[in-house]
Amino acid sequence: MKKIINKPANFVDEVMEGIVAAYGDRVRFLNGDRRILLSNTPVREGKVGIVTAGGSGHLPVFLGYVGQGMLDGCAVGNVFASPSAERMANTIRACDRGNGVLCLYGNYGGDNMNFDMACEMVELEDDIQTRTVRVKDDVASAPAAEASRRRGVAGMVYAFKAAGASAAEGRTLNEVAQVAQKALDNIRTMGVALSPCIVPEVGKPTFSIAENEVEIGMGIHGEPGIEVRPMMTADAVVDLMLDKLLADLPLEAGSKVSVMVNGLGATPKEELLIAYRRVHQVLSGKQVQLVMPYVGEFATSMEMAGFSLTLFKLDAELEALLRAPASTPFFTNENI
Amino acid sequence: MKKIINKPANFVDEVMEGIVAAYGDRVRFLNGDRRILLSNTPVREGKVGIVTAGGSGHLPVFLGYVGQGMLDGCAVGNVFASPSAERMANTIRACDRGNGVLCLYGNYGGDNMNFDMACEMVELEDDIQTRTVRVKDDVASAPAAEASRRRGVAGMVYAFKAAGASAAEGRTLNEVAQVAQKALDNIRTMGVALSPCIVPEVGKPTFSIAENEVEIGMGIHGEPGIEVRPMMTADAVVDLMLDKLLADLPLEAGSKVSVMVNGLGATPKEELLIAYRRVHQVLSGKQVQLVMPYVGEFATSMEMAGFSLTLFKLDAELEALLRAPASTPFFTNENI
Amino acid sequence: MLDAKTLRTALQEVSRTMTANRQYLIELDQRNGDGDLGISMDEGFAAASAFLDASAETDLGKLFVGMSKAFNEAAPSSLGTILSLYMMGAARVLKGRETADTAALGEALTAGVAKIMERTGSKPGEKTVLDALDPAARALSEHAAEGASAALQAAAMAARAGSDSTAAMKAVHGRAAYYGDKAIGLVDGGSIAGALLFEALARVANQ
Amino acid sequence: MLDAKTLRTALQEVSRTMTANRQYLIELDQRNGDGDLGISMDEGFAAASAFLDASAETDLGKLFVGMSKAFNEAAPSSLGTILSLYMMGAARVLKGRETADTAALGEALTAGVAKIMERTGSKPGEKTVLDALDPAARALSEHAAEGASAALQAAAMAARAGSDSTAAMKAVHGRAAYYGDKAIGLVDGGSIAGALLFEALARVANQ
Ligand SMILES: Nc1ncnc2c1ncn2[C@@H]1O[C@H](COP(=O)(O)OP(=O)(O)O)[C@@H](O)[C@H]1O
Ligand SMILES: Nc1ncnc2c1ncn2[C@@H]1O[C@H](COP(=O)(O)OP(=O)(O)O)[C@@H](O)[C@H]1O
Ligand SMILES: [Mg+2]
Ligand SMILES: [Mg+2]
Ligand SMILES: [Mg+2]
Ligand SMILES: [Mg+2]
Repeated sequence: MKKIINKPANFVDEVMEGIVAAYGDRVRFLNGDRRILLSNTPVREGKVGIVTAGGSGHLPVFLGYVGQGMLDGCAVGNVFASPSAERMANTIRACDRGNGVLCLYGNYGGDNMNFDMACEMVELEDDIQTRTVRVKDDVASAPAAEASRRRGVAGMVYAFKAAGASAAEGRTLNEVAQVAQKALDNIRTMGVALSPCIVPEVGKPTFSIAENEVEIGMGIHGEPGIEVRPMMTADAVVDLMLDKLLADLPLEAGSKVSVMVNGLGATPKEELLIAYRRVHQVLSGKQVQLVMPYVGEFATSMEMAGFSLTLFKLDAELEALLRAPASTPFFTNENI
Repeated sequence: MKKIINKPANFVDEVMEGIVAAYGDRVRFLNGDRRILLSNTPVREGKVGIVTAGGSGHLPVFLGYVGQGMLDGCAVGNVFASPSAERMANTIRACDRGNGVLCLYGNYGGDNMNFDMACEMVELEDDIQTRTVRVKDDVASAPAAEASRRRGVAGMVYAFKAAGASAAEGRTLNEVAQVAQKALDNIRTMGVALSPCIVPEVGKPTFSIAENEVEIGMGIHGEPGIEVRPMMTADAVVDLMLDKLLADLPLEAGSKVSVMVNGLGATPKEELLIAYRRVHQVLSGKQVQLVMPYVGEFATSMEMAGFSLTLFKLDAELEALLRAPASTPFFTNENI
Repeated sequence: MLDAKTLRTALQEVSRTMTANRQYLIELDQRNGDGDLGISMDEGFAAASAFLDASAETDLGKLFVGMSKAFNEAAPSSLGTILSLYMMGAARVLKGRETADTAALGEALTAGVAKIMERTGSKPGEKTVLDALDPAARALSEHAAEGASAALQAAAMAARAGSDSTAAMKAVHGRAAYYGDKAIGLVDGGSIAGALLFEALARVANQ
Repeated sequence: MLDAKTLRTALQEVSRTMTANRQYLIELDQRNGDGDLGISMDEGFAAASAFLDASAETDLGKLFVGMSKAFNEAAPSSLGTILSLYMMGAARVLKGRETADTAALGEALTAGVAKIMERTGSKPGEKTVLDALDPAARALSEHAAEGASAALQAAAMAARAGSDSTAAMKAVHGRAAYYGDKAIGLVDGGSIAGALLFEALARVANQ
C-alpha cells in the first residue's frame, strides 16, 4: 500500500492533528476530541448553527468547510464510516447559539441513523432544536422516481455554501433549512471513476477497475455505478454525464448555473479543465450562462482517480448566497 | 493510458481552452495564442512585469499564478517541454509597461536557452530591459557546492509571490529581481515520489517505481533522486527530507518559516496533512515558528503520487511580501 | 443463567470471534459494500467487551445500555449502529434485572429486533442482518425450555440458516442496494456477522 | 550542390527519418531523461521541412534562419533549441548564397557547432549531441574534395562513431546529468538524433 501514512489505525487522528497544526488559529477540537472540529471565526449572536458529519477520507469534505460563512462544526468517523451519535450530539451542542442547528449531511445509512439518534439526544437532553436536510445529489445512485434513496456527493459543498450564507445573514432555522433544501433541489451530481482507493486499515483496494475501463456513476466510496464502459475520451464522458444530469435537472436557454468539476483525488487539474472546457462548450451551446466555476478538488475519495460533475442551477437568491463571502482553511470563494 | 483527455496531441491546447472557458474574466490569451496567458487584472502604471514560462503538466505551476499580485504573463510549452523563444519574447513584450520585465523561472536546459534568446530578442528589437532570476530550490538535484545546477521546483511559487508583491508595491526592476533572489536564497525544496506519471503524447510512464519503494529526491519530471528506498512511514520520510533541507538552510531557534507541503498530483490531502503534522512537530521542537502553511497542490506532475516539502525562511520583509494579497484563478492567500 | 459474569464471558468470546473473522468480514463487505464490516465488528465488540470487563454494574439493563453506547462509540458504521440499537432494544426488557433466564433473553433479543425494525424501516427478507437476528431470537424463545445451551444452539443454527437464505435475496438497504441484481447469489455480510455472534454465544453456553 | 531544392529534398528525408525513429528516441530519452526527445525531433524537423516546402526563398542563409525559427517554434525542448542554434550558426556562413558546395556546407556546419558551444557552454566529450555534430562537421570538411556523397557518407560515419563513443562518457548537461554514473554505458539520445540526421543526409546525397 503506497500511502504517506504512519500506522493505518492512526490515520484519521493524525490527519486531524495535521489540520490543527496547520490551521489552529481558525479551527479547534471540541474539548480535545480529535474527531470534532469547530470554527474559531466569531459569528453573529444567535446565528443558526450548521453542522455536518460523515466518514473521513473525503477532504476537503467535510472538515474543510468548517469556517467563516459555511459550517460551524463537523464530526468525522473513521475512513468512510460514520462518527458516533454521541459525537454528533456533542457537535450539535457546541454549535447551538440558542436558535437551533441544521444538520446537513449526505444520505448514507450509518450517518442517517446516528444523526437521528443525535438529534433525539439533544432535543430530549438539551432542548436544542434541530432540523435535518440530507444531501441526495448523486443521480447515478438511483432513478428519479426513487430520488430519496440517492447518495450525497460533491453537491453538498454548494449546499454548505448556500446554507452557511443564509445562516450568516441571520435567517431562522426553518429558513436556513428551507434554503438548503431549495439549493439541493437545484443541485445534481454524477461521477466517474478510473481507479480505486484504499481504506488505510484495509490495506488494499476495495474494488478494481480494469486498465481500459471507466466506471460510470461510481460513488465516492466505490459504490458501483450505472455501467462499466471501455475508456472514453473526455468529451464523450462529459457528454454522457451531462445527458444524465440534464435529464434530471433541465436547464432552459437563459438559465444560470455554477458548474463544479470535482477531482476525486488522483486526477490532475489539467484533466479537470479539459472536462470543464467541454461542459462550457455544451452548455454555452444551449444558451446556458455559466458563472462561478468550481474546478478542483472539493469532495474526494483519497487517491481515487476520476471526477464528478455537479450542476447548481441558480436563481437570484441562490446566486447571492453562492457569492456571499466564505473562508475556511480549505476553501474560499474569494477567487472563484 | 487512463486520462480524462481527448487526442493526446491536443492536451495542452484543451487545458488552455478550459482555463479561459472557466476564468476568461481574469485571464486571456495573447492575440489568441493558446500558449500565452496574460492577466486581466489592472495594475499600477509602470509596474515592473513578471513573466515566467516552462513546460505544461504542472498546474497550478505556471499558469495558475497569473493574476493579481503575482505574475503578469506566462508562456507554456508542451508537456514538460519549454515554449519557444519567440513565445517567451511575445510574453515579455506584452508584460512590459516601460520599466522592464523580470523573467523568473525554473533552471532547466530548454527554458534557460529559450529565455536567454527571448531576452536578447526583446532587448535588441524592442529596447525592453529584462532581468533573469532562475529558481534552483531542489536540494536533491545537486549538492550545495554545485547549487547552480539545481532544478527549480515548488519553491518557485513562493518566489512568484514575493516578487509579485514587490512589483505590485512599485519597486524597480533591479529591486524586484533582488527580492526574488533574496527569497530564493531562503527557499529550499525536496520531493519524494511514489508513482510515475504519463506524458499524454508518450502514452506510458517514463519510469517506474516498485510497489514497495519510494524515490527520495525525485524531480517533477521524474528526474532520478538521491536514492530509492523501501516504502517508509510518513514520519520517517519527513524526517529524512527535513534533515536534507535543514543541512542546506539551517533554521535557528526563534526563526520564522512558511512550510509548503505540496502534493505532486495523486496524493490525497489527508496524507499531506499527516506530513505537515510531522514537520510541525519537528520544527516546533526546534523552537522554529511556523506561519502561513501552504498545504495542497501548488506544483504538480500530473498524476504522479508523492509530495515535496519547501521551507521558506522569513525575515520581516519577506514575511510582509508573503502576506500581501494575491488572487489568481488557481491561488489566493486570502485564507492561508 | 445470564448475569453480569456470564455476559462478560460471552462478550469476550464474541469479541475473539469477530477479531478472528475480521479479514473474512472485510472481504465479504468488499464484494458489495465498502469493506469496513470486519473493522467495525472487530472494534465494536471489542469495545463492548472492554466496557463489560471494566464495569462493576450488575443490572443487566444498564450493562446493555453501556454496551450499546460503547459499541456505537467504537463502531458507528451502519451495522455497528444497528447492533447498538439492538442492544438498546434489549436493554429495556432487561432493565432492573441482575439475572435473566433463556426465556427472558429471548424476549429481550426479540425487543432488540423490533427496535432495529422501528428505527431503520427494515424487515426480515431484505438481505440484512435482520435475516440472522430475527430467526435467532425466535428460535431462542421457542427452545427456551430446553435450557440455555440447547436454545442457543438452535438460535445459532437459525441465524446461520437465515444468513444462508440471504444469498437468494435482493438488497434494498445500505450500500448493497446499489448493486441491485448483481448481489443476488451473495450472502449478506451483516447476516454473517449475526450468525457468528450467535455461534459464539452457543459455544460459551456449551462450556 | 546544395541549393533551395536539394535542401528541401534533404529535409524531407530527415523529417521522415525522425518520424520513423520517434518511438525509438522516446525510449532512449526515457532511460535518462523525460522521454520527449522523439516527439521534439519528429515535430521539429517536420516544421523545418514544412517551412522549406512552403518557402519560395532561394537565399540559403535566409532558409536556414527560417528553418531555425520554425524548428524552435515547433520543438523548443533542450535538443530542439540546440538544433535551432545550430541552424542559426550555419545561416551566418550561408547568408547571401543561393548554392553551396560541400566545403561551404562543412564550414557552415562547423559554425553551427561553434554556435552551440558558445551558447550552451558545452563541448564535445560531455555526452551530448555535440559528440555527433562536431565529428560530422570535421569529416565533411576533410572529405569535401571527394564530393558531396562521399563526404556526407564520411560525416554520417563520424557522427555515428561519435554517438557510440558517448556510451562511455558521463553526462554533465541536461537531465542526463542527474543520473550521474548511472547513465554510463548508455548512448546519449541526442547524439543518436545527430547520427540519424547525417545518415539521412548521406542517403539523399547518394541518390
Ligand atoms: N437499513 C438497514 N437495515 C438493516 N440492516 C442494514 C441496513 N443497512 C445495512 N444493513 C446491514 O449492515 C450491513 C452493512 O454494514 P456496514 O458495512 O457497516 O455498512 P456501511 O459500510 O455501508 O455503512 C449489511 O450487510 C446489512 O446486513
Ligand atoms: N547543455 C547542453 N549542451 C549540449 N547538448 C545538450 C545540452 N543539454 C542537453 N543536450 C542534448 O539534448 C538531449 C536531450 O534533449 P531533450 O530531450 O530535448 O532535453 P530535455 O527534455 O531535458 O529538455 C541530450 O541527449 C543531449 O544530447
Ligand atoms: Mg462503511
Ligand atoms: Mg523535455
Ligand atoms: Mg461497509
Ligand atoms: Mg527530453
